[in-house]
Amino acid sequence: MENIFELIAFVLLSGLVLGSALLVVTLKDLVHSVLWLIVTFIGVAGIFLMLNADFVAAVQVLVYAGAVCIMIVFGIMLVQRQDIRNSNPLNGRYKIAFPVVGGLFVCIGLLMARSQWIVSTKAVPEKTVQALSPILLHDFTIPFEVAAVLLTVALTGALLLVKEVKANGDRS
Amino acid sequence: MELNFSLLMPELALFGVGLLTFVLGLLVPSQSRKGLGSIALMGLILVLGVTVANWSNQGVMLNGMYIVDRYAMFFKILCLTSAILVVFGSYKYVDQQVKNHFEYYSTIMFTTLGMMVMISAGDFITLYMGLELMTISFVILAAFRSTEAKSLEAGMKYLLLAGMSTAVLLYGLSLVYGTTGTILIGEVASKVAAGVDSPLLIVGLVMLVAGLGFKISAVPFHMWSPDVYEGAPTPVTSFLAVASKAASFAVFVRLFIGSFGVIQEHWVGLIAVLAALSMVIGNLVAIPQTNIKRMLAYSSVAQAGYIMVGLVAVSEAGIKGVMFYAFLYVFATIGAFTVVAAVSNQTGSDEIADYAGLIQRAPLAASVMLVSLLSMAGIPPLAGFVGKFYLFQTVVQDHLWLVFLGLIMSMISVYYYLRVILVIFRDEPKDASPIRLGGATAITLVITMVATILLGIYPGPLSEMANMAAQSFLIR
Amino acid sequence: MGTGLNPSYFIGLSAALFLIGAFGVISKKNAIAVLISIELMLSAVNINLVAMNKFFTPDAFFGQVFAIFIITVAAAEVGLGLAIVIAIHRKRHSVNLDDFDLMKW
Amino acid sequence: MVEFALGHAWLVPLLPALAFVLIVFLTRPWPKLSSSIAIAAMASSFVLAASIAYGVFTNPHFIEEPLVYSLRWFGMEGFTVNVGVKLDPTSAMMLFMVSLVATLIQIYSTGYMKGDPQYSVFFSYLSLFAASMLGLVIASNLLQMFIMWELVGLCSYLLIGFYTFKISAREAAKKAFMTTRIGDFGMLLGLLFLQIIFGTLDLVELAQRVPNYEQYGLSLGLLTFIAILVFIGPIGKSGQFPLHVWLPDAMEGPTPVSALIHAATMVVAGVYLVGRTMFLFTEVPGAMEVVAFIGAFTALFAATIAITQREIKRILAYSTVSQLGYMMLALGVGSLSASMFHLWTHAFFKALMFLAAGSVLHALHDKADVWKMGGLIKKMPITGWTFVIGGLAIAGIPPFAGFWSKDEILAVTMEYAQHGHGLGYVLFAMAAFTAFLTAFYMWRMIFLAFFGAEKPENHPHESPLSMTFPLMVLAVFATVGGLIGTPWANAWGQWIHFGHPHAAAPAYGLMALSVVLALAGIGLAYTLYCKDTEKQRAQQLAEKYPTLYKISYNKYYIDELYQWFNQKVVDGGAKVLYWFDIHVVDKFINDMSELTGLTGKGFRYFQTGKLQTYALVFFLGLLVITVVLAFGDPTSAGIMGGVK
Amino acid sequence: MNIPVLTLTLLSPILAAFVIMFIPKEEDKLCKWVAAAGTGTALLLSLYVYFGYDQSVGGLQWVDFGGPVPWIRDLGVSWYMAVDGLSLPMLLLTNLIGFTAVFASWNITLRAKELMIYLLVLIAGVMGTFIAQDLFIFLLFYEVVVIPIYIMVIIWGSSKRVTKEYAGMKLTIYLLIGSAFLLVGVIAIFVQALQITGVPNMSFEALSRVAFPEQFQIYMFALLLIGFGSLLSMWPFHSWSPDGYAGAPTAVSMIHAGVLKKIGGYGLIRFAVFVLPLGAKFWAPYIAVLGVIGVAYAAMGALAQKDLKYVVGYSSVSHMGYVLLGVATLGVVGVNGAVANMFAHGVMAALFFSMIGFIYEKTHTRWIPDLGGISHYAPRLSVGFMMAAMASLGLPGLVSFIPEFTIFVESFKVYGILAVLAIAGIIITALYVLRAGANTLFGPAREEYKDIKDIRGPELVPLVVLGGVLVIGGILPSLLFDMVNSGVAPILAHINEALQLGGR
Repeated sequence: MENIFELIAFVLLSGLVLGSALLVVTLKDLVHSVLWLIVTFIGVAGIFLMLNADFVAAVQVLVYAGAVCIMIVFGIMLVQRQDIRNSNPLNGRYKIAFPVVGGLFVCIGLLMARSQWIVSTKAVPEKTVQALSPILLHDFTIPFEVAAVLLTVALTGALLLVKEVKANGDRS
Repeated sequence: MELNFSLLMPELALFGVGLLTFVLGLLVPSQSRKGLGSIALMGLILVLGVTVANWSNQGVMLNGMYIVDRYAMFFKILCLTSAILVVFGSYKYVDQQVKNHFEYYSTIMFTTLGMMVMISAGDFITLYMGLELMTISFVILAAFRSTEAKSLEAGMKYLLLAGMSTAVLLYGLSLVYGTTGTILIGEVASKVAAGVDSPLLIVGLVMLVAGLGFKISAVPFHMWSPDVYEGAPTPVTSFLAVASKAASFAVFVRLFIGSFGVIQEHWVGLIAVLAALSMVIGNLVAIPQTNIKRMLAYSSVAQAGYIMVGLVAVSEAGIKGVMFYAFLYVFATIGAFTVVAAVSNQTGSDEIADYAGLIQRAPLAASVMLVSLLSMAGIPPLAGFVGKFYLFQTVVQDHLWLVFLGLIMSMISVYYYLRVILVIFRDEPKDASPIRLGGATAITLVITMVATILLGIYPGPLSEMANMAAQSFLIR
Repeated sequence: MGTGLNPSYFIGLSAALFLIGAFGVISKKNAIAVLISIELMLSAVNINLVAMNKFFTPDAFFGQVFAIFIITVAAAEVGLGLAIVIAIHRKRHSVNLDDFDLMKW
Repeated sequence: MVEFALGHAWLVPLLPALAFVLIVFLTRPWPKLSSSIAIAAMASSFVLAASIAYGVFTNPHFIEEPLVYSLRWFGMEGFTVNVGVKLDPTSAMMLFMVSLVATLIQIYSTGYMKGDPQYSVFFSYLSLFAASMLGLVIASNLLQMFIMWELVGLCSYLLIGFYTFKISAREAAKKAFMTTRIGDFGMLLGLLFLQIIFGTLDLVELAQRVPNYEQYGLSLGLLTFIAILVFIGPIGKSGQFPLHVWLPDAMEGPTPVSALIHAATMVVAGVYLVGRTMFLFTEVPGAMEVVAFIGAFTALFAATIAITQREIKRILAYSTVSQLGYMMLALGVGSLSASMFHLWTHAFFKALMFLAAGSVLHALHDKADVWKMGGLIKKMPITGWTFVIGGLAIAGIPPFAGFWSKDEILAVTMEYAQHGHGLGYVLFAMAAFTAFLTAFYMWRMIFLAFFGAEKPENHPHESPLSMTFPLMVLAVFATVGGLIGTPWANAWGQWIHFGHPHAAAPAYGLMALSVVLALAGIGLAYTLYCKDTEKQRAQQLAEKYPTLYKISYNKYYIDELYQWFNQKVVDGGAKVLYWFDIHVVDKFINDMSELTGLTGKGFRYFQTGKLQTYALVFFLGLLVITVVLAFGDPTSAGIMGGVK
Repeated sequence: MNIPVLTLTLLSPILAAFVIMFIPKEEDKLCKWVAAAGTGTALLLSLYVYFGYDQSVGGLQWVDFGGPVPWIRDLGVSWYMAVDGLSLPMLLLTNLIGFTAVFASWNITLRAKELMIYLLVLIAGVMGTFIAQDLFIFLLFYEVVVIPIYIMVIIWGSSKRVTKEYAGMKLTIYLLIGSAFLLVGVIAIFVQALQITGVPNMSFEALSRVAFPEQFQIYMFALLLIGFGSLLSMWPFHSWSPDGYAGAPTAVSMIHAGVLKKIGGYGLIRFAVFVLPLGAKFWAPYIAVLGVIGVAYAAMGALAQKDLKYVVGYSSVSHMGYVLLGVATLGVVGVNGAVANMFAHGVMAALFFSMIGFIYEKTHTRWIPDLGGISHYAPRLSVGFMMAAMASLGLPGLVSFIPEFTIFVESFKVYGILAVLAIAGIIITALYVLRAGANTLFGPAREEYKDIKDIRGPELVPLVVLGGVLVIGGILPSLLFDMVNSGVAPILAHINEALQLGGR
């Protein structure tokens, strides 16, 4: 029974994700595509939930649908002074790009169809967060620390670049 | 299971000094930041010392997530050496060309940290984090002269393309993870050996090749490199050309020979073809270049092709060849780029035509350029020749055609190197004013030149080192 | 057997999303749009990872952890990207990637 | 002294060589000193040669077993060369003759070359020339002989081209060298054959091995071929028929050189070589016939040219060619002694005539055309009369030297014919007719130059003693030199012969015939060129048979033929090949590099600078690789099947 | 013999170069004298070695440090400097020409300091190839010479039919691509040997003792032949040679035509033939054919030239044809001839080029029709020129005749009619050489050259030294031949033995 529900849920969610994603890459208006991007991310979060990865889903919603998109919107506001209507056109390459990605999709699809899966029978423990935290903080200490460094570097780097430009702007 | 800090010493030390320079950069007022470079240099040398001291201190920690073997050590030493040379050789350039460079040195150190992490990463996550740290820092470094349109453009290109390629790499990793059910490189090896062999694994492999091929700038994933090399500040370019390439090769070898060695028949052909393409296209396109940085960029594409030859021979000898070549490539490339930096620092130009009469303006720089270029071309008795010998010797029996192509191409490459030499040696300088290198740069140049010649005439010790490293790699 | 859905569904989905993103990367003029497309690709990867995690290593959370790391890094990357976009826009008064070809050939 | 000389025969060539070195490196600035050194060296080697000759001709066993001593020159497994000395009557005679003539000519040159800026150089060349000729004479080994042979060629090149400022001299020298070089090529092949088949080039060993050539797996035909190859060398050197062209042009050199080259040394080298290798030729009658015929033909051919030439030295040159033909003929019919005898006599009278001609030119300031001379004998008696003696000798009037030798040749030819060689009679006829022609053109020249009316514009004067003294000496030899070979007491034949000594009863008929022929020739010349002072008849004859006259005067257009061949064929071919080299071989290389460069340029423009193009290429590459690996690559079949 | 004489010989030019580096560039005379001293020392040392070599014993002698010094262990490379009868003449030749080349470039004042440095490096490099008994070291020296040559050509060269840049680039790239083939062969041979014997060893002896399979030998020999052949300007790989020599400055032409080419022949004998006898056996006829074509073709080419340097350039191609023919006989006499001919041609070509260099210096042209009557103003120069000319047309009494003759003897025995074609080459050679010589030196004295100076002082050194060698070698060939034979005989013995083994 629940298989059916899951299937329906999956179809709806994936339809949502893919549809919005398509809109993201096709719409002419940048702000609109950002909005649709949020929708996509939420859909993805839904998928995560289906795959009972609630913590990841949460992070997805918070970081992506929240922070990232806000950042992007700010960014857009900073750079898009002129008409927002036609801020996000396609360039000439999509004529070639489409067959290429289509071809890749076909390839992957074919190969996937030919591969059979040995699905493990175990179920995912319910309390993912409790399970995740020790792993993150113990097994993956090194990546964790690295992530910290990375964030610092990225942050200061971003600051540097922007600040530099401001100084530059003042000069000019 | 537990963290073994003695194994982590180099990384920790680097992290420490990186942080130190970073903080100092923030605190010290901008007019008195001259000393920062020297501090960074001291720090790096210290880290190098630590690393060398830990040469025989091997081990695996966190059940295989972090591998510290001589192989990793070798590449770490390589990266640190190049970092030192870059920092030391570019004092003057940084002072004059890079505005508020307080973050410059710390970023270079963090880049190096990222490399070291990815070199000895034992699982995909660590690998990815190290790679990403390296990439992000390089984006910043490339865009560092943010008053220069070119520099910004280089940063932009590197950021977007690197992000894309990383996504592809990740997709590949995810597929490998899916098909083998593990993210530990060691376990992947055993799973594959056990016969896990699904069509999607091939797609995963292809995507890994693409992602890493981007980093080592192998054709057809190389196209970013000329632009970024040209736009980025010259020391960054040399660092990018040497260290990130070497680190990526380390990962490449670890993944493909370490994990997928058993199913080599699926990818060896692919790598061979890519290597051939890189040699051909890199060398041919370098011929018409007029900007020396672009020329060197294309030649570095070709160099990547040569190094991949060592990958084609899935063997200890091949790994050894890769390591040896990567190491001597450090000196040749950094030598050349340091000269470029010094010259552009004075003349403000990277055009080959502006190197006219360099032999009279700066004999040392000219001779270093000569030696470096010829070493890249593989002319005896310079290091490049020995390196090529080691590399090609490993595939001569199975892929003779590759050896042919490689050697012919390296001889053709002499053509465009000689065009530079022609300008440097024959022409009379437009203005005869001598080019002031500055002590640090001069010393760096001498070091690189001596190393290049010495490795060519007496490669014994280094090759012994590479041997040990390669053996340690295959023990597991 | 937790679900009737087998991994293929999710892999298919992620593949589609991934390639849509790729399409965007290749064929959008606006730099920010390209950044967005890269994010699409990354979340496709995440779907993959999480699905794999569920189906193959439910007890070890490799996939999920991986996904978390990716998300983190992606955020940082976007930040940096936007910074560069802003900087270059200040310099060149354009965000159209096709305008940025000072260096070619 | 004699013992010493015999033991140190190698000194004979060495002394002049030393003189050469001395002059070149030390005494070049001081002409007198140089010339005296050269003459001293030459004279002393003449003394040595004389004593050698004495030693040889006083104990007969030299005839059968020559005195040979040699030392290893160089060698390796399977090919060793010894150089040494081979003394037998023939070489002794040659040594004597060559050194004598050379000495005289050097003395003569002191007068003739006086005041020439290159005076010392000239003497150094002369010494070197003499040295190499003497070396050739005593050589005990064909390779050694060949080397000296080439050195002689070099010296003749230098001497003919001595007046370097004259284009004509330069060309003549080149021509001489090239023509003889062609001959040497054939000879070299012959020598190689001998070396490879018989494993040695030593004359003595060859003489033992060649006769039983079957043991060396050699057919008569091949041996004949080898012999003819060897003979090509002499053809070039001794100016025999196809390769005679260089000899007349060699007149461009100073006259003493002409004398040296034409009379004594270079040209007879060929004859001498054939004489040395008689053991080879006697094995192969076919080759002998070739030699004989070429000799006879050359004799006649040159004579017919000589009758219409105008320049005094040119006439002499052609007469030389013709006389050499005689010698070859003699060899061809198998008589070494006759040929050597003629060589001996010819050396004296020809040297005499050349030197005399030289002194004439000296007097007339290099005006060479005999038609512009006349009555010189009054102003320069010694020159004139010695010249006349030479004329008598060459025409074959007894008892002058030429008569005996020429008569001997006619005799052996006739004998040859009688021994059943049909060809012999033809040869004899040719030789006889040549004798007549010789007398005619020689005396034509003499009458024109020395008798008849004097030309007012000439102011001749007798030459200094240094020049006339050699003339007189030579005149003596030209007169009495032949008496050692008279049919009644043929001492010559006893000593110098190959196989059994040739002893036939004196054939009075033949003698009579040759005398008659000679007188006829002289008479004709007298009637045409002396009796009628205006030379009407001669003109009329020339106009009567214009073609004949032209052909003869233009030497049968052979020079033109070679000219044409050289310019059109050789140079043309060279140009064609060079074009090929530049436009095919080289162009291929250049095009390859061009192509490489273009390919580079082509690929370069993929690099549009547009970031997304790169992304596109990236994914394109990804697609291609995936397709190939997953669907194209045979190794991935297992993959396609899923789990192995 | 504990003093490493050969290494010292090798080092003396390098030391001189070092000294020169610290001389201010204004002091160019001093630089030249130092260079002369360095090369002179090398010459004396090599003479000492040459006459100290015990021919009765033969084999490798003067071994430095008493034997191979391990150098790169995992490649089995060792510092193995020794000489035998094959390499000694080449070593002597190198130093003869090196020494004279310094004096031939005596009048160059443009950046003389650099010139001398490159020249010395070049000489050292060439020397190394001849005394190294280890394949790897041989290769190191084999290509080190290419770059100084390029630099010298582009700076001090002269542009005629082609620009000097083109000439230099062609020279370099051509030879390098040739050497690429060579390298492939070397690597393959090394790996194969490693597999057969199990111990890496790169010394020529060791490699020669390895029994390579016949097919392998045939393929590899082809590669080596292309490599060495292009350096030896074997037809059709010759087209770099005339242009290169025409573009190069005198010293480079001397060294390149004199010794560098000979490395090709030397390598062919020492390495290709010695290590791969079966391959040599297989390819010998083809080599002979190419050699003969080279002889005739290049001789005709030289006939069509108007530029003195082109004449000599083509003539050197043609002479190398003889060398190839000699090697192709694979017989003691022929190979002896080939080696001796390399020596002879080296001396002759060097003298030729130096004299042409002087003519060019003094008259500023090499275009034969513009020249003429030089001998009236510069007799010594003309003497040198004529000596070289006579030597190149193989005049007996000069060094080059006996070698040619020996080559003819063997090749005529082995290849018959083919050899006849080669021998016919002497006629064409005589033709073009005499033409060039006569038209340059003789003929009416010209006004425009009336104030040119004859060579004198240091300029005489090339004439005296090289001319002396020409004559001595011609009169006493055994000086050269016994030495060569002592080196060649054992090599060929080894080859024949190997051939018999391979035959069964």
